[in-house]
Amino acid sequence: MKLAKMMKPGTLKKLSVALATTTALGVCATQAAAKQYDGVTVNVMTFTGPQIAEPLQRHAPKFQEMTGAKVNIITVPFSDLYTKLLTDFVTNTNSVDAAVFAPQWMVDYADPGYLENLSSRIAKDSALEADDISGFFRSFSTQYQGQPYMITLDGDFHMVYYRSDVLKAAGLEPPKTWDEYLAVAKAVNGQDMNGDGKADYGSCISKKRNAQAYWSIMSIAGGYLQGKGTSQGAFFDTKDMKPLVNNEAFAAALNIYKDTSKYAPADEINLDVGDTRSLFISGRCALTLDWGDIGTLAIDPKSSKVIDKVGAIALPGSKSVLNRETGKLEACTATSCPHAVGGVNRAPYAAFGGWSGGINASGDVKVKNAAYDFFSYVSQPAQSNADVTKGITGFNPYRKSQFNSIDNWVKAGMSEEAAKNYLGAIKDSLNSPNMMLDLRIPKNQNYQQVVLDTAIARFLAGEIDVNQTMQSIEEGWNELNEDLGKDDQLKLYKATLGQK
Amino acid sequence: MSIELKGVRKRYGSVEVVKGVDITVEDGQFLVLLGPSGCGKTTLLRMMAGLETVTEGKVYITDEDVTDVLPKYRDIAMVFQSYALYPHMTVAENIGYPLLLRKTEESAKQKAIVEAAEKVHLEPYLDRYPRQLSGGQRQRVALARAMVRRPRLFLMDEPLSNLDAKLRGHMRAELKHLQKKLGVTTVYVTHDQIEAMTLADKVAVIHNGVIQQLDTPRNIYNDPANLFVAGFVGSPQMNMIRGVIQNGRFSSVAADVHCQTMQDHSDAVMGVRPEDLTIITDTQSSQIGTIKARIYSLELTGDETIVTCSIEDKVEQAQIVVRMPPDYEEQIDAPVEIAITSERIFFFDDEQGSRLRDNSEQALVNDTAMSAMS
Amino acid sequence: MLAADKEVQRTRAPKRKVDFRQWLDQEAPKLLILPTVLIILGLAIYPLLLSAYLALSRFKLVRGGFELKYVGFRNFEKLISGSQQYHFVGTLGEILLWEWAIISVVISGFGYWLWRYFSGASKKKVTIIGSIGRLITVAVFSVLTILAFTVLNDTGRPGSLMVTLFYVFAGVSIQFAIALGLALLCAQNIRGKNFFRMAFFIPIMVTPVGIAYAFRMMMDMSQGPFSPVWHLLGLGDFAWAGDAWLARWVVLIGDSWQWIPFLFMVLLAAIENQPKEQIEAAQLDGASSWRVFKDITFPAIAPVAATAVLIRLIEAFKIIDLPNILTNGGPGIATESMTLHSFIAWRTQDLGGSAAVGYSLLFIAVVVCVSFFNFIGQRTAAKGA
Amino acid sequence: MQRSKQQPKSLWQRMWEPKDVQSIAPAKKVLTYIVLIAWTFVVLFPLYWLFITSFKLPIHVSDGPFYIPFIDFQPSLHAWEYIFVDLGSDTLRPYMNSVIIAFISTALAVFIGSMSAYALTRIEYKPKVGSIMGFIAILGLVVYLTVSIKMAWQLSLSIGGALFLMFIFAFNKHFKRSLNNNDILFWIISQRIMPPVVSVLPIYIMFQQSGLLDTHFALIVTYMAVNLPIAVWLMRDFFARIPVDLEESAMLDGASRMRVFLTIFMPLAKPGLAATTMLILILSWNEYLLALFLSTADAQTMPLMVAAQNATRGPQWWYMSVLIVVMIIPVLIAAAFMGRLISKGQLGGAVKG
Repeated sequence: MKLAKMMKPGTLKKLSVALATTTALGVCATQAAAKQYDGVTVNVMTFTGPQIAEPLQRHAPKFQEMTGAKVNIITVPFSDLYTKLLTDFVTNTNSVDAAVFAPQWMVDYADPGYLENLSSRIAKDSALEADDISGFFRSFSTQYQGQPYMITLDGDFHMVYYRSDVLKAAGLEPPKTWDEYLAVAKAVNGQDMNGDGKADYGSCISKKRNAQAYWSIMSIAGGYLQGKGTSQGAFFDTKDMKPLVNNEAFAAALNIYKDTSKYAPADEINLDVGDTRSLFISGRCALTLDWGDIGTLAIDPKSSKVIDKVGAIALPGSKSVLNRETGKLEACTATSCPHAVGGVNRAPYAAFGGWSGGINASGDVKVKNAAYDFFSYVSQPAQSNADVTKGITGFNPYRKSQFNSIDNWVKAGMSEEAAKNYLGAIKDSLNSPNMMLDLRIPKNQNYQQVVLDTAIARFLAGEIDVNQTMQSIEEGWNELNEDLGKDDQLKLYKATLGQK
Repeated sequence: MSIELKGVRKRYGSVEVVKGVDITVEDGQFLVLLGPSGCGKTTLLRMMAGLETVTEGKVYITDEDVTDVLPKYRDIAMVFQSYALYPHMTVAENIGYPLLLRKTEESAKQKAIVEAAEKVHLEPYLDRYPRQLSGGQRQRVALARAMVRRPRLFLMDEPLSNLDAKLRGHMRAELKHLQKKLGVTTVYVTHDQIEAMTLADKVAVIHNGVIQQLDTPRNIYNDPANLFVAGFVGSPQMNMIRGVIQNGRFSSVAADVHCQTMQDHSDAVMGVRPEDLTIITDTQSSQIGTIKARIYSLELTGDETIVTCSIEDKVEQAQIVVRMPPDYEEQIDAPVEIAITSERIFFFDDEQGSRLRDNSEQALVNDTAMSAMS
Repeated sequence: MLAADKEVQRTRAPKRKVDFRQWLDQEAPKLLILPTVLIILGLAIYPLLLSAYLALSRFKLVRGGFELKYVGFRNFEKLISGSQQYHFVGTLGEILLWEWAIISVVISGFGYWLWRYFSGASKKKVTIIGSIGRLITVAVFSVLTILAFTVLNDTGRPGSLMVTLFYVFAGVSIQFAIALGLALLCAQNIRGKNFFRMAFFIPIMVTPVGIAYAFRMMMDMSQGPFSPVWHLLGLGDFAWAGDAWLARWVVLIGDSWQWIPFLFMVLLAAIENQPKEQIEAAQLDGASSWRVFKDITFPAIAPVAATAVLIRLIEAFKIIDLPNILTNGGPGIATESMTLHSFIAWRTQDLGGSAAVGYSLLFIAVVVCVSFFNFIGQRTAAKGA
Repeated sequence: MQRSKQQPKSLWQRMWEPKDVQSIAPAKKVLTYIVLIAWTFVVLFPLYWLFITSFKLPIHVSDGPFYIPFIDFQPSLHAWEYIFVDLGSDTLRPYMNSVIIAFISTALAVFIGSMSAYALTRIEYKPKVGSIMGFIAILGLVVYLTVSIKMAWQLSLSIGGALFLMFIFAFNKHFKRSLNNNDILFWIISQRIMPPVVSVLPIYIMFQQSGLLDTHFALIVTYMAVNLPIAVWLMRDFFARIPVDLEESAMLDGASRMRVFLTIFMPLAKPGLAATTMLILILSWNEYLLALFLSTADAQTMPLMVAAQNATRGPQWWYMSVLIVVMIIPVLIAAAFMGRLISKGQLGGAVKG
């Protein structure tokens, strides 16, 4: 039923003619291969939905109809997905033929050779319209050491969302710097924003430990740490792999991060990203820091109370930036922040990189081909352009065509203005020359999810102060560098930034 | 201290287990409640202790109405059938527990413990735990615990029933001695009529929640009030033969007995104790009456031979038991004639179980009852 | 009669020829226990040894697979004195003078206990195993005492070790106290006894993951069922999750909710099993209900209680679902138990570190449980038998 | 001895003292009921809340709290529909898995555990310290060979087995010290102390090597192993209370040990069996960590389903509640069934130290 609704011809008609023809071609191409996959079963693992798993489950029967390949979607809890996959690969169990996971993890899977290199398949696949996929996803997020190992299904970017109605009523502009963010949060905190008579909050940021909170601190720190463009990197000094976490810039970010709690729900420290999302769409927060999901969730009439009241902007920045020689924070200049706009240095954080599909290298060729064709099918504009407008899919836009076709979004329930605003924020982030890249070196989980996350959690809980926090992160990262070989890590780190 | 029950009844739902009991136990007296299991005797005792509520009637201890008084205020000591020793306490701690509760001074307590232990010969075992003691020793601990605080009243619920026969005999003597020495009013429950006979100043025979007879052991034995008492007291049991009283003779299929003073009665039961019977040879004869029987079995107990004979009764095959000298011998199934050697014959109504008496006997009974009381 | 007996013998005689059956019967002692021994060897001892190896190595992914590098006790060093010290042991604070005084009293208490044993004052036979056991017990408990004072004062912070011990000791004592209280109330002669008994047993049937989520709902100060109460008390905007001790207590409440039923059922059964006459004897002797409980009932149920507590202790050391779901171990690392610590390390492929935490937990749990079993469980059992 | 007459009781006394031994003091009775009813609330309220949450729309949760269906909020079956219609077989499969795995592993654990418990109460074992040490050393060697030298596990295992047999025959005579039944018992129960995190990876590798990962078999065997100690421990106490005469008379009648165990001990220990079964059933029914690793799709169990409802969109309280509520049902039924077998006081007897 859902499928039928999704494939409504009306949706297709709205697409550009060019798109329509390529889609048709794509379907034909896969249909031609139908006989090839009869009797093939592909086990695809992802985390328990409905997000991500829902569109996969929905597309699977249609795909089987076209190609004969049966696709089983296996779901495990999000927090266990990484280990589950790794154990499966490492022990040669190979019960998983393909998986949809965070591209950041790819490093740990691709480096030992568990993932299939997809370059030749992508090259031959015209239906995927790889060129339509935004460059960041195509040539950074899904690649490891210059080779593509994954297919993007979802675009993810950290952005700041604000309640346009609340800010307008208060006569405030969306924040451009983190100081302004605090000021806005402070100004509107305590107002009733959803008409239930209860005081609501200025800012809601997910800060729960062992969840996805560790991205937030880097989103804040980005503007302070990285001024000279994407290739400068924000995690380590590319000279000597010195962690950039024990300096005035990081201290400033930590303080901002902690200060946002003043205008937040008291139990913010125990809110994970799901909690802050439901708070925001039930109209209880004026500002939040999140991925693209809020844009589509906010237009879901079943749960949202803030339809058409949400605005999005690329991450705020800072007017001063770190001098890596001295460790001091210095006001932006043309040399230190060449990309600053209006004196504000922004470093939009490509956190997470969007859910993408990767294929187990040790599988049967037929299975691998089928898995590839399935991911390609889901990612093709015909499918994905509709999926990204629905909150339940968890898919956020990642194709150029998706950013350009406002119609599609209006159809899904966004006002034209809101759609422009939302897509604009994503585009701004994507197109920023000072975009901040995610950490993509081996064991990045340990750097971020263990060392960084634990230290930040302890900092927020008041267990340790700013200096202790920075020291603890620096020590932890240095220890990991030593363990894994500092030079190797540096080489890989520079490679991910495009430095030689 | 005396204890008195007035019209006491106990009902559990619709079942009445004690049906209006009046008992008075005088100061220093040893009363035994005797009856088969389930007759209500334990319930009666527990009502005295306050461990059961009284449905109807009153309980007095030295003229004080204690019907609604909690057990802990009654100042009563009780010895349970299972002894109810505290397994985690040593013998000394067990004995001393009632004193501990009374916050007796430590030295006085120790003295009292030793004294109580001496009385029951337990001094060497004071540091042991109950599980390290034999049955008799445990029983004595329970006794010592009851005695140690000098209660107004001792209640004992079949305290000897878990002991072997030899020990039971020994403890019986000890108990009687102690009770007399301490002079504490005692109520004792048992189903063993030998215990009742040997220990009691007075015995209350209870059946179906009703006192059948309350009297001295001697009177209970020699002058049972009804068929139940007659049958329950005495070992071996009293022999019962069903028959008819007519014209001063009691006759049955096998028996023929003189009873001049008795009035005619068509459904009578004659009771005669085994010691009042003897097996006679053809040449002997009885003044009172004879019974024809066959030998069923012979049991030599040492000082006598218990002879069980089968007889034809009015209704069915019955057995009667005769006590004979130890040298008596006879073949099984041999026909014999049994003579009644004593005037101590009792007649009961077969249906009601009530005693059939003639007028003169009635007067005699009253006389002896009076003399026993005084 | 005798003839018939012979018949039976004769019919049985041919049975002896079935050798297999006879062999089976002869070997029954071994065969009866063999499955258990094999299963435990295969699924407990073998994994344990393999994990021991893991605890002493570093797991690393390499091209084409993984590599285990032997690193000696580095994983343990890291936990006890290295970069994970704050996480496992805790942040060490300064011990004040009066705290030293308490510590020395406690430790001299342990010393006295040892002295009594070795000097023969406790009337126990001195054996090698007994001595070693007691020395280990005293050493572990002394270290834990000092540690408790070090990390639980204002300047220090407990790590997963002390948090686990808090869950175990505070949790088990609270659960025992409540369960005992409820069991005593339920053992009374009251109406509706069976209803209460059934209702009180239900929580143990709920899956721990579910309990954790249910308590997240319960403890939601703004949308939870009790939010009007919190608002009324002026606590509407208050967050337990932000306060380390409150968060720990919330975890403890959830754990207690689940496990009180187990202790309740066991204790209730024990109380009802107790001979009534002992209580009546004490009542006649004039004991108040408190005295009856203290002197008679409690000693009588002590052996059962000790075993139930031991089972509970064993399970309590493994607490993971509640802190994991309620707080993810937060705020900071405040609610992280050792099992969760191990699990989190495991999740990020720090297999060596994870195994090291697991082994430390195993060691402490064994010392605590064995000490409890030998020095408390045995004593109550001996007295109560 | 002089004793005062009974004093008239004050109101305070009358409140705190029972009228007679069969009743409870009025004040105490009131307090008892207050406490019991309060605790009933503590116990049942979270369950009630789960139950009504399963009928709530997301909006009812985020706008909450709402307490009473139809009055506070209009209940909706959307969550039940999602779980049972939309997910359909995806719910049913883990549900059936849970039922199969929990019940079979419980039955096996109780049976095998009872067997050993019977043996430990009635037969005296004297394992030699030497052979145990030898065995552990050889097991260690096997682990070393497999992990460090990367020898095939089959090969290293057979080397170990051969060495052990040689050892047993050659050296066993020289070791005098032996252990007793209590040592064995404590060894068995100590296996329960081990946190599952420590052993899950080796177990995973074991099943992976044998190709049994993500099968019912793997989970059944593992649950059986972790619960076996409890079964042995509890059942031993039940058996210890069965008089020895019973089996001796049966053995004189010519019954084999196994027969005695099956026809005399098991039926006599029915209440104990029921109590033990109940406890183990609850433990395996609710197990999460081991299931997480040993199952992928085919053998996934319900606790995983519940945990999985915490998605990136926030915990899906309504779905979760449905799952938790339906998860209690089989255990409740089992409890009601077992409850009839567990006569008063048996569970208490079960754990007598």
